[in-house]
Amino acid sequence: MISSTPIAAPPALFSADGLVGVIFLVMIAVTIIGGFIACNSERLVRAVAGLIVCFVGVAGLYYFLNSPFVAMMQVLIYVGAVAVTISFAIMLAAPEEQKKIGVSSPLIGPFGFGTAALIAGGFSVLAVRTEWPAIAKINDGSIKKIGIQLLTDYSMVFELISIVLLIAIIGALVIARVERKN
Amino acid sequence: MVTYFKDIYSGLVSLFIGMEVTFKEFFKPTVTVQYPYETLTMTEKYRGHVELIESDEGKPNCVVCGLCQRACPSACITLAGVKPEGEKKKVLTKYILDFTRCSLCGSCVESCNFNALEFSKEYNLASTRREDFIFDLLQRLEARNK
Amino acid sequence: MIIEKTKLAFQKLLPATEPEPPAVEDPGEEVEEEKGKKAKVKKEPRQNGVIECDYAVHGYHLDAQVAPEQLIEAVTIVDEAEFFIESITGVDWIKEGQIEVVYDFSRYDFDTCRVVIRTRVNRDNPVVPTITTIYAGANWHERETHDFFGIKFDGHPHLIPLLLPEDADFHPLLKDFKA
Amino acid sequence: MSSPIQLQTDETFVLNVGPQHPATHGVLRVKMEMNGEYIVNAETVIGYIHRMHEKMGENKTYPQYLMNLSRMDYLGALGYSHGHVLVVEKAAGIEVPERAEYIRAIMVELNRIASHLFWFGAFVMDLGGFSPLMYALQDREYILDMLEAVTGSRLTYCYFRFGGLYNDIDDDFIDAARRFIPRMRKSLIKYDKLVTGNIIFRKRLEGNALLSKETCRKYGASSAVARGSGINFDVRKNEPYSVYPDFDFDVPVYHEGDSLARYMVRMKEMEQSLRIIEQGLDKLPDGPIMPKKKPKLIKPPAGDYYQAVETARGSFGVRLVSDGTKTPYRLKLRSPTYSNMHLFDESCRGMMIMDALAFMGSLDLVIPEIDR
Amino acid sequence: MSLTLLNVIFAVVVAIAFAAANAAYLVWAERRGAARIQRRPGPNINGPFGLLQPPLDGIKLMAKQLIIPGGADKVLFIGAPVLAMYPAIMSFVTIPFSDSIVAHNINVGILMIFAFASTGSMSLIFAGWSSRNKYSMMSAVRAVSQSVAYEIPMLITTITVVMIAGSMDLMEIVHQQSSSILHWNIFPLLGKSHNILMPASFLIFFICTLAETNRAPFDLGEAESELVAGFHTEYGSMGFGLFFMGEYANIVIGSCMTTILFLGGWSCPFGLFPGVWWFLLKLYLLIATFIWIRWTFPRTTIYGLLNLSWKILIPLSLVNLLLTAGLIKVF
Amino acid sequence: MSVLTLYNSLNTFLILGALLFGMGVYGIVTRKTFIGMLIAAELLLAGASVNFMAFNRFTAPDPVVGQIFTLFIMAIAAAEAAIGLSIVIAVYHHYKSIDAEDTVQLKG
Repeated sequence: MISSTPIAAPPALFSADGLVGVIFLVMIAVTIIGGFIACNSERLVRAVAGLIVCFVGVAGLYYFLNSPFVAMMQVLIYVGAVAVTISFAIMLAAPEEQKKIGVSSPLIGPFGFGTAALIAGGFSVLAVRTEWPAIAKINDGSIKKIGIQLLTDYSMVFELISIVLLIAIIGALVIARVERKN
Repeated sequence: MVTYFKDIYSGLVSLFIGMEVTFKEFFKPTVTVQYPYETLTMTEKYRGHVELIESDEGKPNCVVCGLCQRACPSACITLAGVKPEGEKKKVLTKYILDFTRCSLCGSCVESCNFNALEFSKEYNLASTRREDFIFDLLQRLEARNK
Repeated sequence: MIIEKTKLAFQKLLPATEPEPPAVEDPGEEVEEEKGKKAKVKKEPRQNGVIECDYAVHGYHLDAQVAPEQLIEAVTIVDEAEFFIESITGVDWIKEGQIEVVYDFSRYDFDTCRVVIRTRVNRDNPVVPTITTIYAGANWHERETHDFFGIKFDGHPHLIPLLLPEDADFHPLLKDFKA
Repeated sequence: MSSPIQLQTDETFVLNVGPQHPATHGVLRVKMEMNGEYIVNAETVIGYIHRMHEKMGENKTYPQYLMNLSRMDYLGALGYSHGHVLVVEKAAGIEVPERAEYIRAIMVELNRIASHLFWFGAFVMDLGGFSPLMYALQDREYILDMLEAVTGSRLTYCYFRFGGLYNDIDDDFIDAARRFIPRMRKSLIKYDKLVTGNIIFRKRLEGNALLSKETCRKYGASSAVARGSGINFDVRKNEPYSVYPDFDFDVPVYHEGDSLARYMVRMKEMEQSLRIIEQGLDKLPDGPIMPKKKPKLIKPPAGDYYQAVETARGSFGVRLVSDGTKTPYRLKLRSPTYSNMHLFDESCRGMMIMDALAFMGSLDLVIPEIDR
Repeated sequence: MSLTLLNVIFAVVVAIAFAAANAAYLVWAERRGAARIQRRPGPNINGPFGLLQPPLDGIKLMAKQLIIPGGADKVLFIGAPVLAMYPAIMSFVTIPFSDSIVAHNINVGILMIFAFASTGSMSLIFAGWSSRNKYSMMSAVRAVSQSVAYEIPMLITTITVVMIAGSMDLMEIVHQQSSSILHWNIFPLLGKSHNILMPASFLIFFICTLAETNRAPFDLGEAESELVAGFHTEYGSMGFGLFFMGEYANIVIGSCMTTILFLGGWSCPFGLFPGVWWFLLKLYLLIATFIWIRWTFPRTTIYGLLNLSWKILIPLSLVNLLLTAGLIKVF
Repeated sequence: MSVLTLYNSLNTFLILGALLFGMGVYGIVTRKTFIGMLIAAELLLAGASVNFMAFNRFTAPDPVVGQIFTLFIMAIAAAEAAIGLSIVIAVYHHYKSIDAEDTVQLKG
């Protein structure tokens, strides 16, 4: 696992630690490229592909954040379930070659970009400027601890998750149900 | 509820019975023939394309009566003969079988009253050229005699 | 017996031909008379009417010739008697300048009865009414007959070439068709 | 009644099954208008290998045309030849020796089993099981070997002649046939275990493509399609021809009308065919295989003749219109699959494509026989 | 951290090699097995017992041109076969073949395998969608509904094993079964698995594995009698080859999981010489069963398949889960 | 601080989270179809999750809470996707379009 003590000297590129750093950089690149595709590509299916790439990258980030469990859950839920659902919906609902160019205002692109840049930049500046205090850990955050906490201190969250999912399933069924003629 | 489990059970059993059958077959010897490496001999009555029958003197039995030509439904036989001076019978000079059109029905052999035609036992005829299947039966007869 | 019943129904449909001698025949004599009768038929075209034929010779029991306008009624008779459709075909009688459309019907029953309904139309303008409204299965048979003989089935829902190429405008089974 | 496929709407799309498609066993094309997996409308397009057999019949003499009939259906050729020779014999008044008739019946039944075996294999292969095809082909090869030894060819036999047969059968054949019967019975039990009892197979076919008696009648369906819908119709029983009245056999009839019923009918039919072969071998009389007096040139008297026979695929009819010359004036071939296939357009509506193709498989299609 | 990650990189390379070799030779085994069942010899010309057939096939596939149909989405069309292969390779990283042969044993190994297995269906969707072929599209829709439907009972049954073992660590699960054949999870009453329902769990898991790997009788995605070749109808050359390899690699993963979860991993049934040999033996026996099943049964229908999942497997696995939980609590 | 040790710095993750969030916002604003918006919303959520996980790793005393929150977000995202997409399909059945602008007549 990732050691929490900061490494004093920067590692050489071809040392073991250096390679770990390279892999982290790859993960960042994967995340950003994936996100870029997801919000920019014209075809929705490609956007889903971008989303998958992005989420695999995010899962990698989680792995670097000492949490393989959440990383795997990320892949399982987002790639295995959400992305599949979205692409399923695209196949069901989106007619091929559905492109209506120029319907919306031409300003929407720059405006969107401006807003996004402002928000992202603001957050980044805020993050860099703030001094985040490090507090000593009281446990190791292992999956066992997650399980115990989830069923004791955070049982409310657990219950909420189950209720939300149940409602979502039923709601989805009710909304999308189409009576088959004949 | 009972039928639900009964269905599952009987379904599973039927699957295992099927698997037993294929399992037994697995250990039985193979039945196929590895074609280019092994071949079968054709049965006696196998109807291949026709060949001329020769008489004892090595001449074809054919008397150029043309019955086979007329009997052929796809008109794939052309034959010609000459009548040499002083002979009773005609002598065959040309017997062409256009195998590209032949449907191996055997009408020619059946129509022949002079025991001049027989079926060959050749079955793996293949070529990329059409001309290869225009057989000159007289030539083939000579080739066989060599 | 279904033969009698069907025959009666046909006779009701074709009353005009009823009194004529060939309509009712003694099956026993027919075998001997076969050859002579055929020769006769050739000379003078057969009148509309129903004949009971010898099954052993011809392979069918009833032979009804109707006018094209009576066709629907005739087919309704066999439909009500629960016949199934065997086939529809044509015969080109080029010498007489006519095309005959032949409908074969039979029964699933052990009370066997094969009925042939024929109708003759002019060769120049062969039009008969469709029976697809009665027998859905006549659809392809009629399309096929249209392909081969150029007979138009009036009211057919989808009369395009079935067996011949889509753009075929020839009718190969006409006697004057030379490939 | 099939109607032309209209332009597709937003909801539906047109799927072309064939002319080259693994499910169609030949060049058959079905234009299907689909709504997702469901078929809204279907139009069968046939005729890709149409050869105009009927015109050939008008241009050739009777013996010349004889081999054409065995090329109509490459799986059950003998049945079709049988119909043709019977109608010509009937028209020309040729007597057939009894031995020839018996041999004909035996051969036709063997051919029927061969055809059904191939159908069985192909049908199960349509449903995704491949091994039964191979087992079926093994048994079929046995039959083909027997037939080849007698007729000289494996598929397009042209074995029957007007008035008799091309070859007499010998003791080898009789021995082989006698050995074949128990072997085939054992195989049928194997197929029962492997396929018929299989839960996946049954679930797929039970209730699939229900055909009513009325539909069968309106379309003129025959063979297992009709018998699977509770119609007791078999030309061998209803209009006995040849020596079939001498045999004791049953016509399997199932009343469910689904694909499983059609399947069961054919499987039981094989057993009945075995019975016929057994009896035929027992009763086989001695004697010639060709009639003593046979006209040199076959010229049936002018007239209209019809003969129906039960082939492997159903009631096959030949209508011969003779004008007294050596060639037929008109020769109509009523092919059974033509009528059986015609059902498909109407009946497959609203079905899922998997079920429709299982249904198509259960119809036992041989495309050259539809297209003629 | 650093060493394990290097280990992982090394393991990925080995996994690719292992998956490729397995895929190639499983094709051979499948063809030979099918041939034996059907009483044919199968590929037997190239090399002894036709053993050179797979590499020759590979060369043939690689030499062919990859034809991209007009109107296809090129990026996805090329990307889909790659996506088909990678979950299998990723999964190999965490599978322990024996005490020492494991690339990187993470404590949520089961989860990792399921996570990557669940991404496999994306490749089918992309392949189906990008080929611009109606058959491919229908196949993709089928494949997705199938994999979604069977993931659920599969996960639920796996949870029963996880409950008994008390761990998601694959090593740990095997260690708990290693004393003798009677301690294997499939056999009830002894060891840690008090659960008499374990054979049922095994059966459900096995059926789900069949369905998840798109194997007959659940190979609806490529139902060749109606959808021609399903999602890979338009693929030739190595695109097809990768799909093929992906399919077989998935089978290997599925069998590995079954071996680890139920059949005691690398432990010997008699307590003798535990090692990777036993693992491979069990693995290939399971794969042989896969092949055997494929050549025995016809294909199910899409609704039959979904009915089996939703009406039989999911209720049964839920009941199984509850009873197992109860049994663990009681004993 | 080398570029190779970025993974040990909280700021890296925070900036990444912000970037993902920004992409999400951009996507939601510019996308015209419901599905596109949904994809962008997933990006938003991912950005938030990355932040949670980063704080969980670097600053929080109890490293379980962040993970539980991330799991919660995942569940919400899955539910959102399910509901959102079923709405999309229902809307598509009604309007034959998944464009947001085509469905302005959608009233309460």
